[in-house]
Amino acid sequence: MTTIAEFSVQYSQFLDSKSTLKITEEQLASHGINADTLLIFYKHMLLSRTFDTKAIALQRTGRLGTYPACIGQEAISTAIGLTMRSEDVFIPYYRDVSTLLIRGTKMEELLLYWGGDERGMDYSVNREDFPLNVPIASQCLHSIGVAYAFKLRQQPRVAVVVCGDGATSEGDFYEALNAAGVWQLPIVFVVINNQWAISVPRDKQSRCETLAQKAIAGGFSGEQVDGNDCIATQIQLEKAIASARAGNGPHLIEAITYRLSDHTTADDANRYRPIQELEQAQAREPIQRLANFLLERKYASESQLKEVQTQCTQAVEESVQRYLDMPPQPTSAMFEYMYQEMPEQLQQQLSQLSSHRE
Amino acid sequence: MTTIAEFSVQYSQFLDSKSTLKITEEQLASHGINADTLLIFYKHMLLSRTFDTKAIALQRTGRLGTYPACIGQEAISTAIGLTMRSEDVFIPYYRDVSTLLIRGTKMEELLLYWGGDERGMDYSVNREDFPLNVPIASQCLHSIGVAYAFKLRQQPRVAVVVCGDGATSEGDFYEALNAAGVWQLPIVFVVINNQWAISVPRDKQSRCETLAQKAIAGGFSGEQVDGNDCIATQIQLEKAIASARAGNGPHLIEAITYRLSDHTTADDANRYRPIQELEQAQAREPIQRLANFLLERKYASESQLKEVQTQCTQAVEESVQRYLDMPPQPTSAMFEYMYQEMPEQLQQQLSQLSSHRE
Amino acid sequence: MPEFTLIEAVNAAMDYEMSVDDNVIVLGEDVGANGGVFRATDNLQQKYGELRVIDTPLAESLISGMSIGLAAQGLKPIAEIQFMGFIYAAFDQFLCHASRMRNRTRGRLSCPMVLRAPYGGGIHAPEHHSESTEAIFAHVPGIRVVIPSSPARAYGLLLAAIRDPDPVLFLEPKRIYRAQSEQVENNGIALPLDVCFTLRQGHNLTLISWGAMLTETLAAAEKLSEEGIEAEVIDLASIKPIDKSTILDSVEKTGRCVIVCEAAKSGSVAAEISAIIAEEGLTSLLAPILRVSGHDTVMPLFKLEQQYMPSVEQVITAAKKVMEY
Amino acid sequence: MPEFTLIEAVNAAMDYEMSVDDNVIVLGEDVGANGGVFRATDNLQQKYGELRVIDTPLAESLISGMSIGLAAQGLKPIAEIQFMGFIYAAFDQFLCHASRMRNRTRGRLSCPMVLRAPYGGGIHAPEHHSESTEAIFAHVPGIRVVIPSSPARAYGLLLAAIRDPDPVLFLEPKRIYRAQSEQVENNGIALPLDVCFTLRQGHNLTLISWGAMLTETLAAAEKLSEEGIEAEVIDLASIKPIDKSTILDSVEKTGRCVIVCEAAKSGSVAAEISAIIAEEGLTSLLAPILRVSGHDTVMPLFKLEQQYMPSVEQVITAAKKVMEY
Ligand SMILES: Cc1ncc(C[n+]2csc(CCOP(=O)(O)OP(=O)(O)O)c2C)c(N)n1
Ligand SMILES: Cc1ncc(C[n+]2csc(CCOP(=O)(O)OP(=O)(O)O)c2C)c(N)n1
Ligand SMILES: [Mg+2]
Ligand SMILES: [Mg+2]
Repeated sequence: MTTIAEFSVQYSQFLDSKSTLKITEEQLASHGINADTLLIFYKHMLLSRTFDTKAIALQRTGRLGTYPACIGQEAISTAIGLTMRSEDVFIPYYRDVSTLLIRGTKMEELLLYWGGDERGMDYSVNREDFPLNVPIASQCLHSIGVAYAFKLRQQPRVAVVVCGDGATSEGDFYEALNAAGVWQLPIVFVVINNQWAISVPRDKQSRCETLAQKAIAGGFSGEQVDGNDCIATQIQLEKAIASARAGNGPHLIEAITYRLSDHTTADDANRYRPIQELEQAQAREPIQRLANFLLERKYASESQLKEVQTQCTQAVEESVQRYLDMPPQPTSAMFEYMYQEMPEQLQQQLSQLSSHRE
Repeated sequence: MTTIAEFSVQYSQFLDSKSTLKITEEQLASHGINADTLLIFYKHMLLSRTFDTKAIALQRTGRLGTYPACIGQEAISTAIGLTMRSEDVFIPYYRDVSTLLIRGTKMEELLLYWGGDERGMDYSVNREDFPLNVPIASQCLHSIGVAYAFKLRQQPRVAVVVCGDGATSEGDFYEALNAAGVWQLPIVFVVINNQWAISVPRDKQSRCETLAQKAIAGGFSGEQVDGNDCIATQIQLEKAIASARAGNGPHLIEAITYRLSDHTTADDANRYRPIQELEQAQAREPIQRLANFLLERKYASESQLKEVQTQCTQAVEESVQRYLDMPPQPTSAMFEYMYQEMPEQLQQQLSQLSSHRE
Repeated sequence: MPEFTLIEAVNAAMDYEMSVDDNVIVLGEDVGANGGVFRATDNLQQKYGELRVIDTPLAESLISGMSIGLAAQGLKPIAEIQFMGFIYAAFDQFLCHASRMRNRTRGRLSCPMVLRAPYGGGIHAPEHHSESTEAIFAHVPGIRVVIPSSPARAYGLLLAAIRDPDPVLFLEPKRIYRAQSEQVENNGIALPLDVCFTLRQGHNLTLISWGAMLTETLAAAEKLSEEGIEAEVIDLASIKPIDKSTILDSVEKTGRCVIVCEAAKSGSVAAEISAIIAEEGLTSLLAPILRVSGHDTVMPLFKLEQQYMPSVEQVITAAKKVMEY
Repeated sequence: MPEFTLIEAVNAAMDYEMSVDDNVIVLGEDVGANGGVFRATDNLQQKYGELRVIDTPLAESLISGMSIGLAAQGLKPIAEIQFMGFIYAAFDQFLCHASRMRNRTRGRLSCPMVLRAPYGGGIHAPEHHSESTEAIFAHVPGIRVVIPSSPARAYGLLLAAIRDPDPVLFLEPKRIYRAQSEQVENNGIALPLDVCFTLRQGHNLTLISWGAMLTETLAAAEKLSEEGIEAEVIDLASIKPIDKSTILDSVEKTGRCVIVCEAAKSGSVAAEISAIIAEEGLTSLLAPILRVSGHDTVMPLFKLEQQYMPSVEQVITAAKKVMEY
């Protein structure tokens, strides 16, 4: 027997859960990370958290449908948004508030969508980004087509596609990995490992030691990062995106994080999740971790951070108001976007319906 | 960055393409391999080759439908048949003549199937084995259910499932690997890497250095064997099956071989396959390799081997005769097995058809 | 006698059959500790253990495909697809293998599995959570498709589905999961498959529906009755194979038929029913066969879903139209 | 003018459009050097290179799903599924995403893709190689389903499909891939979608069919004509959306209709056509609408496939039955 192939998976954590920086400030600086950029990072995370908290409240009061919050995942989501370029294409799953807001999606657009209105996915800014994606892992294959188009047209653009730990069990996920490898496509796969897929814990989802190693089946590299570490996520994503842009093919990042909320507002995690686990996870969450670091290093003062919160709250409230003020779509909207031109059959159905509702 | 997981893939070859034995005879003996068992191995391989040759001839003369020959793959196919126990369950793809014959499937059953008659899959002996499987990779998921049943009932049985190199690109393949890992099921996955999936060569199918490493995505071990080496295939399969039977979970074996025939009788490999590649592969094929070894070591004489050929030819001819003598199925057969009891609607359709055909 | 909602009846049927038949096992996403996102499998894992009530990895083709292997080994898997919108990845295995195993092995292997899924709209669910594509399955030879419309029928038909020796797709109208409670004797007695249930007698016209839409259909029948129009209401229940005789007999009696379904109109099961009548009951007809259905649009996000789904008024309008014909 | 078989016409249409529109690309299994197992893509890779004519890994969900990404970036993918029997793994992406992208983004993204597949039986192919499940797709809102029945229509309809801004499933009746050659001007002129083609005028009855079954249908019409029965023969061509007016006009004229299709009877496209007539053209009818179709069985292995597929005699019998009604 001879060894014919060897693989390894690395883990990166630069700001640990005690807010201890594990690299030097020089190293930070070499990646362009400093007090200012960290404060921006903090703002984005907090905006996402504030938005989620409000969205849950809106749902509870009947002004939003079922909502899946991103609480706990703000670091990785923000890092993606901040490291992508506007000409890149983002292919989200459904817990990507921070990435999307950074890329230009408006909060009221997200509210419209979760409020049951398709207009929410007609992003007014990031026009080429994909809509939120509910059928688990299916978006991974869309990223193949997007990145293939970049390659075909020799554009230095990158597709970033996100999915959950549960998604790594779906066939579509693997078909995408394999194809990305074959064509050496400019894609960064980000697996948000928040430890749960609704009620199914990570260790029932796969026997793999890491989800990062799934990339080995695609013939390319995968790595783990502490997904609650705003520094590690940024640095490792920067590298992966730059490498993909340079034509070195795909890469997978497994971001270790934790879903601090219920799966959605329709879920009750107490049925399956040990409360201690949640408490332990709370101690590792990204926003307080960064806040502590900013305060310790005197990169920011308590009052500055409070001011950020005030700004976030105000921005969210304003967007909620715009959402609530949106005039409803006419019934015909249901028919109008099925095809570029409405076929006769649909026209007939629409006019029947209209005459009936009159 | 810290390394958190490491993997490697091994390759085994014990009888190389020059028929040189790379382990000692004692080692062979310790695996129960000797002149007698090798001659039996030879017989099975030759029977499969003889059958395939005949089947192609039958197709050419209009007495069989499209046929996918196994020519070149006889060693791994035979090794599977000889290392499985009868109470194990075999889940084939469609190039598994030798395995199936060893397990009891009759040649005339295979001919019936490829001759367009469902009765061919009503194996008279190996009743629990699965029928041949055309939709690529879908059989992998059946093996999960079969092996789960073994586990549930605490039976010391193993499921062996076979697929091609092309199949490793399908979602079903990976979903099966992942599930086998999760439940630590008694399954041996055998990937017959014959270098081609119709016209698509192995390197366009996946960027992976090995297909064996796909198992890493399932959280278990994979290895490569020289699939044309009757000794390596036997020894490594024995180990894998014994380990699965002992409750150590799944394993994947990638058998490196070569499709010496066209994809099927409907295919013309000259359109896409370099002739030199075929010639080189011919020099590594399993039957002559074993014959040379048997002759060199004087485990068998030329005339003995000739006699084996005569026996094989006779057995094939007899089965062809039985196939050709089979009375056809009545038209009603098309209706009779759709449900355990024929629903009224079908009865009505059948009687309409019958009255029409009368 | 216990009072069951439809979802409780589903749970009770599985529980009953698991208790009397060791070969029955349950699998799917979140069916274990969580008891399913709608609680269909509530408590089953506690009762029957993790080996018989299996939380699968998140993979629908796996759920469908492994059930085939389980069934081939003599088990009776009840597999849950969390929402019908996620059933399409399970379709390949169901169509190519589950439905054909008996036929392609001439009966050597078979596939006594049940694939359960909540289906239909009307609960303000997110995208892809409100599908009613039963017609797609109703075209597949070798399977049964069953849809209950009340707690009692859910109980009796699910028992029948589990015991059926062939694959059954069992679609549960989630809009009425908890709409109504009724007394159901938990006695393990199954209802027959392959037959319709006539829920209301009438001689003026025949209303045919299934699943949650029977709510609107029955309400319409009541209102019509107030105006002197007596509708016979048929719960199709077995979508495949369709019980033609009950339908044809009723239409022979009434001469008029309106079919009510939630699915997109073109190619819906309503089309098959209409075609059966046009083929074998044409002479009974005194008026065109109308379909009150969803539109040939995607089920919209929930702000517009009420405009998508057939209303009581639409059923009444159609009924009057055929009456006035 | 070149003489094309149907498969050559398919090849010529793709070739033409690739030559005039750089955004058109071809992908699928074995579409490159091999030119597709039926040679539909013969020579295209040599002409347009490996980047525009892509041999994909063996993965149907990939083929369907990546096409969505390609299309969102403004390309026009023509994706081949090797046989319709392997399309089901591609179904989820096609139904959940391709058909909905325009609607769910209110037109921001769209999906101008074509999914091509050879379909139907009658060529003595192995298991899973003879499917005709077009009805399953015809129920999906947001897509078109198109089936040509001659070289000229294959050429013109495929061009139209490629140019269509929305997803099109293009099913090619492989039994007649090489059955007949005809002169087709390779001039890039498309035929209209969403309309039927009336292949034969007649006033006694309407025969509706599509794909390879038009062979039997037209042959039956010829024989019927010899006996003085003049059938109007309609090639449905656009399976979705269906051109109702041509059908209703014809039935209004003839009063009789037989629908001929290869698919399993229940829930077939024939049912939808029948339902349309029963709903909107009932008063024209002088006789029941008969369906001559495959049975509700799996397409059997090839020894029995002729017993499965509708024959000329069956069409004639049905026609006479409605005539004598
Ligand atoms: C194909 C499919 N199957 C099932 C579901 C129902 N479902 C929604 S979210 C979810 C769990 C997803 O887990 P994961 O991928 O880890 O993402 P997370 O929600 O934890 O962020 C499931 C099963 C779905 N949306 N799509
Ligand atoms: C799901 C599916 N897609 C496509 C095909 C058509 N097809 C038959 S064999 C084959 C290639 C299979 O290659 P591989 O898995 O390497 O097995 P091999 O034939 O080389 O032994 C293809 C594409 C199929 N049978 N099933
Ligand atoms: Mg998760
Ligand atoms: Mg191969």
